[in-house]
Amino acid sequence: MSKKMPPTPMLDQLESGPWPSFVTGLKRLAEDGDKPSAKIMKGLLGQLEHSYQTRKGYWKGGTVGVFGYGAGVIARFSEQAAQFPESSEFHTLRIMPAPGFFYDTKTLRQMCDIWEEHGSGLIALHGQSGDIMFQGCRTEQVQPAWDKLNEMGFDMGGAGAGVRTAASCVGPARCEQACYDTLAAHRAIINDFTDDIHRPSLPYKMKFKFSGCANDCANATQRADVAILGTWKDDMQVDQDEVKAKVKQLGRKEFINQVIRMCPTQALGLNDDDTLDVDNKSCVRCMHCINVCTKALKPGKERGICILVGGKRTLKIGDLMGTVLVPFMKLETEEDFAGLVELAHNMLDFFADNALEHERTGEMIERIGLVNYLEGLGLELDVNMINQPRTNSYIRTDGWDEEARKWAERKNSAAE
Amino acid sequence: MSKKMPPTPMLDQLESGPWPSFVTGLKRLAEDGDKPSAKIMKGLLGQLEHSYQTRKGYWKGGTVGVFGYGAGVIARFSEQAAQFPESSEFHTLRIMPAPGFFYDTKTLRQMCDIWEEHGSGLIALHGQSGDIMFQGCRTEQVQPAWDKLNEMGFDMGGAGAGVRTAASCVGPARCEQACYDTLAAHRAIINDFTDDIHRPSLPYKMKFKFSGCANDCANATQRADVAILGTWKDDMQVDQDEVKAKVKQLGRKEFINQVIRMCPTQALGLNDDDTLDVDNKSCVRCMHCINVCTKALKPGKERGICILVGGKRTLKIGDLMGTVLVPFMKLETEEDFAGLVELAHNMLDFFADNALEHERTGEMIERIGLVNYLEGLGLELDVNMINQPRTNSYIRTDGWDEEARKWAERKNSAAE
Amino acid sequence: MSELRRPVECGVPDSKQFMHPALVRNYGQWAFHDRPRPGVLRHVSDSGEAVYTVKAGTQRQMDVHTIRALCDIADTFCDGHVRFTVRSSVEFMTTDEAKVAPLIERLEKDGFPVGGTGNSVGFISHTQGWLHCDIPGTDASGVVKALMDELVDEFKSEEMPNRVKITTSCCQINCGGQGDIAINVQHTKPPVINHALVAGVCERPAVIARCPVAAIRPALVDGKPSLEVDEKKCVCCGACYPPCPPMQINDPVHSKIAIWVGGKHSSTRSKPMFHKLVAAGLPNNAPRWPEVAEVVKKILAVYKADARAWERMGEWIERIGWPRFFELTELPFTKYHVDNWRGGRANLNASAHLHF
Amino acid sequence: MSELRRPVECGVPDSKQFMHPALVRNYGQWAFHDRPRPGVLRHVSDSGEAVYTVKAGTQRQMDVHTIRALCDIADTFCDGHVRFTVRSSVEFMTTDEAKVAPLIERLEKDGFPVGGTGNSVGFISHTQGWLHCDIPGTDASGVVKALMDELVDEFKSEEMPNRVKITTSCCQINCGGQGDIAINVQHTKPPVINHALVAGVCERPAVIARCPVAAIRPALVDGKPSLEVDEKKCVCCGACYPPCPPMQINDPVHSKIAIWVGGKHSSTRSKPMFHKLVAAGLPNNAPRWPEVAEVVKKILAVYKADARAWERMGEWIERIGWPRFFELTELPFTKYHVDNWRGGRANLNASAHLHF
Repeated sequence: MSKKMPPTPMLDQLESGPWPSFVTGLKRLAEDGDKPSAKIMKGLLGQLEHSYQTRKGYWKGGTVGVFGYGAGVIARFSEQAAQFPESSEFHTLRIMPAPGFFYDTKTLRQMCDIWEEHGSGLIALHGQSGDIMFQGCRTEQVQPAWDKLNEMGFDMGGAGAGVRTAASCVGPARCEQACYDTLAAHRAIINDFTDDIHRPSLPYKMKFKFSGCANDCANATQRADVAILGTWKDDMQVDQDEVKAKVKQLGRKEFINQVIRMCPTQALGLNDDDTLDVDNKSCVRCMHCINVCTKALKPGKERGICILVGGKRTLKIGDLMGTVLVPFMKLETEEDFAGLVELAHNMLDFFADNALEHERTGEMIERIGLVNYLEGLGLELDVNMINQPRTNSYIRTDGWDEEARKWAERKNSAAE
Repeated sequence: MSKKMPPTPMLDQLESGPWPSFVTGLKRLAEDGDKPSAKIMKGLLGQLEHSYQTRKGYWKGGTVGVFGYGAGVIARFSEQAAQFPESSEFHTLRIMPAPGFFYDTKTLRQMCDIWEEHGSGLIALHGQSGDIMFQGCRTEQVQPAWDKLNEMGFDMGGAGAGVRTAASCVGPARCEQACYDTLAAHRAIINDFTDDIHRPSLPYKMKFKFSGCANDCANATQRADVAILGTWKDDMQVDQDEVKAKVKQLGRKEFINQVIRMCPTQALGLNDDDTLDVDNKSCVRCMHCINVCTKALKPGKERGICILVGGKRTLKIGDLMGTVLVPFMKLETEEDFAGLVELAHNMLDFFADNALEHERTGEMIERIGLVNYLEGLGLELDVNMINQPRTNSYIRTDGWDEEARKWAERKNSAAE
Repeated sequence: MSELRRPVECGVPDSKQFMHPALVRNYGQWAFHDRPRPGVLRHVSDSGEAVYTVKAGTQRQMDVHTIRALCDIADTFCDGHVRFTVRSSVEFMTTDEAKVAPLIERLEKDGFPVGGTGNSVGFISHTQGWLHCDIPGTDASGVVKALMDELVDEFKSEEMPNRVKITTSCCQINCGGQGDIAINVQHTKPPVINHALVAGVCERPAVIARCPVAAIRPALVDGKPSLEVDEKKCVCCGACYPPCPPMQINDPVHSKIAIWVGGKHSSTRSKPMFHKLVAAGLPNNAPRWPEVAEVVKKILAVYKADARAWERMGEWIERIGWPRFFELTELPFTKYHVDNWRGGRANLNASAHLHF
Repeated sequence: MSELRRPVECGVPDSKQFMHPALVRNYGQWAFHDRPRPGVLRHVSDSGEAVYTVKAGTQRQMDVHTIRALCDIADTFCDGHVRFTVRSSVEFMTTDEAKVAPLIERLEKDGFPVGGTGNSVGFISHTQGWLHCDIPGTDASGVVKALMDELVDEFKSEEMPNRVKITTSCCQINCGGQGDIAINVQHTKPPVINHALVAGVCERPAVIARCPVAAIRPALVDGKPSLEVDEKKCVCCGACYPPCPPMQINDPVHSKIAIWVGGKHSSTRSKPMFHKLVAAGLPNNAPRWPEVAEVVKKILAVYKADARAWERMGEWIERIGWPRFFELTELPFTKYHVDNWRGGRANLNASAHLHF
């Protein structure tokens, strides 16, 4: 062994307890014979222990990349390089997994081998961004590691002011509630944006996330500029015999409490014969009753997506949730998918042309107003975009008749 | 008759139909022999018809008052005086009615006689402000009319940048739901503010309104700077036999729909024996179930008031609803009433000292923040003041420990 | 001239001196109430005594003859006592159940519709309008008379899902307050300025300060100090007009009527709600405003048919969703409905809650 | 040096090549699911075939040995297929019910707690912290390990009212997103500026533009161009630090931990909710953050005891009211909880809805 293990009295306290310990993993790597990863990890453990002692971080960014791409490697140089020279460079490669985070073991083992050879042996599955995070790589190893991962059929994820790696729920692969093919949509969009992922030139980042229903298991609503959620347009499917069985199982009072009373729009009633009275016109497709009664209730059959736009985290104007941009759109045929990809490109182009530096889509819409954004995209106004109409009269309405005429025309042409 | 009736073809169209017609009333006055009111009304009808023809108003304000007071007369001078000289001056006297708008006929008849002698004979019962509006008085008649009304025991209402006339619901005079004596509170406050009503010197107006429960029949929440609403602190009163009778009357499904399902905080459950399961800790005293089941349910016995502050109409930052300033306060003893009056004076003084010109209390709080307002009044923070705690992290919390200590002290001293 | 009389600063009188004796007797001792029929309330006290209240509509702006007619009725049936409601209805109280039917008959005969109780359409609260206001865009009294003629059956019955409070306001200041339906003036063109008068009549800095969108600036016009309006910024709210009458905002053609729905002051069930814009651009069509009446009646008809028991207008719409509201009322939905100020994001739909 | 290899810009691979064959067979054909026991899901397809999923926790930041151990298990029980969830749990799927029990036994034996399904406390999503981030105020991995040690029983059972999603973020940017409970750094002192470095490292106009309260202005310090902070305006958010590392915001003592509750991304029942501040000023007490753990455990215990079936944290609090939340958790309520920016009025209680 070329170097001694650094003392880590504080980190060692994170080795006890029932939950798997990342510290134990780091130490396992550091103690793994003469492998290059062992050397890096000794330095890393030393610096991390130092951080725990001083309660400060010591990484600085920088510019490290691979040939042909302008993003995807997160450079980390240590401010404590003198003290911990082995981990003075500790870059991360962001690699995009298959949608839904599916793996076979052959692939995973191959990734492990590559990372043991070229990196620290530490892999996060997955980063908050949805990437496989190959963490801890010296600058000269970045290109060879990347070459091997790319040859396996994987591509680099996004970073900086470009399109970012996406995430999606398990979707139709293993969920009866998925209202569209989240995995296919994810792949269709991301693989059409590889240029904007690898060569970022936007005002700021742009994220897509995909969830199959309103349960939003991919956390798209607040964590993506463009959240694509499954929904349906017709009546939900009810198996009244299974409803009766559920009423029997929970008891009448509890069924009222857990199902009837919790419907956010009072769309449910309990008939005296223990069947369900559904007012589909009041239903907002929130999934609650379907979640509680998985056998009895299901989304309707006319399924598709709704698109929310503008979700983001705190900087610069505070957290924003996405808001409805497209209330419903079928996503079944190749044309449907092409339409979605085209819309995504329009959104990206408008963002590129109109956002200020370091401004997210949600902030841009907040600044210019939803109506201008819609006009820019050539999308039509829909009542589902609002919680409620305006409550203040500070608006100039001298184009009212013209706008009313447009609405009537749309309604008539839709009726035809 | 000294002058002919003006032709009023447009106004005449408002004489038909089943609803009582103000036009018929105006014409009745105008045609009433040689009374001074008849003359004024002929002019008024002419000008009003002109307004209907041209779709424009023709009144200008000005300064007209009574000896000793700085407000209470709304001056109106006609821009069409040349055409309609009889009604060239058409001032209004605002007179405050008894709280709850109670009258005996002797009083009303006396008012009619006075107004027939000194004014136009037109009286609005009541203005949006809560005043009796004696409309249509020539300048020289204002003082004699006022002298007589004042001698009857009535006082002038507010106008301009002062305390305004108040309004209250029927209260304990005829409502089992009134949680405090709205009429007594109204009188206690208003009669302590007569100076600020009659000699306005505030940044802008200040209104008090009084409703006995959350139904807010006096429309206080948005229409008063200070809304005083009845509420209760203990459990609501339930007569389970009357509940059963109501379940029987409505049917079980409808009872669930109309009562259980409509509770805004799901505080109600229906037991299998048709009695009501009330979770008083979740109840927000909204009155819905009590309104539906007037015999079965009643407010609790530990009654008092909550105070909302800051309601106002559109100018200058848009409509505002009042927000909670005092979640609960008893209002039974003389000391309780004195405490309320003192608080009202503190609110007025803070407003007088801190509001900008033409700024209402709600706008001032919006500008300085609720916490500063509380500190200015020496009121303590309460969780019922908020819908929810802050959702953004843009706050400097370096006094946290000190504030936490204060809270703990208050809790401990409350527990003692 | 004799010396002027000094006022007695007496404040408001004690209500009990005017109150029906049965109310004084049972003050604060009420047990429950019910409604035997539309227009009639029965309050029962802990002592068992019952008081019947008969409620009727008035024109609010009353000539003395109308008031005396009401007094005659009160003297005949109610021992000379009478009360008005916040919405200008009149209430007659008696302990004698036998008097209720004749009292109703007399009121109806004398032209006062009996109703306004329970889940009815109440009398429309309204502002002064051309009759007395110095800044009115329309005549609220006229609009209200025209509408109540059409809605009187809903005043006299209790067939609405919940009570309906309608308000009118003659300008955008919204003196009428929040309503299930609010009928307000909405200006659509910037003020027309009489520059010759501005300097003499208006305190210019105060006028500039009133503008909610900072569209007014000082200007020299024909050598005189005046004000000018940035017409691109101006939202035509009319806030500058009261402090500066030479900035004429009212216009026979361009001052329109807008309809707002779903406001309420009460905290019953849902928290208080602001009313929301649903229709604008309606002509200020005196003397009977038929276009306004048509929209109001349509909204009421749909509400009556579709809402559930106890849902106020705004609550009903929240349940069925705004898409369905516009579908059922056949009103156009336009960009003007979308709140476009920075804080207006709160009115956007930040969820997958959708209505189809 | 040989020529550099040009990348194959392949995007994301097709998931189906990695998926368990039973999932491929029944893709989009699922009929329903249930949960036979905590940690196990059963999905039944229209064809009647059932797939069992066993879910286990990991440390997310995994050494290759851990990943290989998971692969060994997948090879033994699941034909070499495995899946990760958004929250870094690992899922093993099989059609053979008989394999479920031995699979669970093996996972537990190898140190991977089985759970995270249904109404449990899921694994805590977290950010990079001192291990890899360039702006961290704390070490999320450590906080999460310390907390999961304490919460593992709630991960392994389904005894919560609804699922609990906890997030951590190492700075105020809130990379962890909205959570039922969010554990985030909250700075309490303005940045300490190394004026000697600013000109060389920072693009000053960009830094000034990042400040949400306009508290940063250009300055000359010791003759060098630098930046200064108006400490009265500064909200200590740290937004200036990423674009300008010489504006050091992290501080061993004054960078505190705050706890937020009631956030959710889903539109299930209620619309998506932001999390709300409930506690701050907690020390950044590595390596096990006991003060943070104490508050989180207290909140969870109260939620578990008091909330009703299916109420998410934020929904429960909305029902019982914030007064009761602070009462039950015994957390102090301070002026810092009150939103004090101009639009913050939306967070005030504009109603007579009160909780006692």
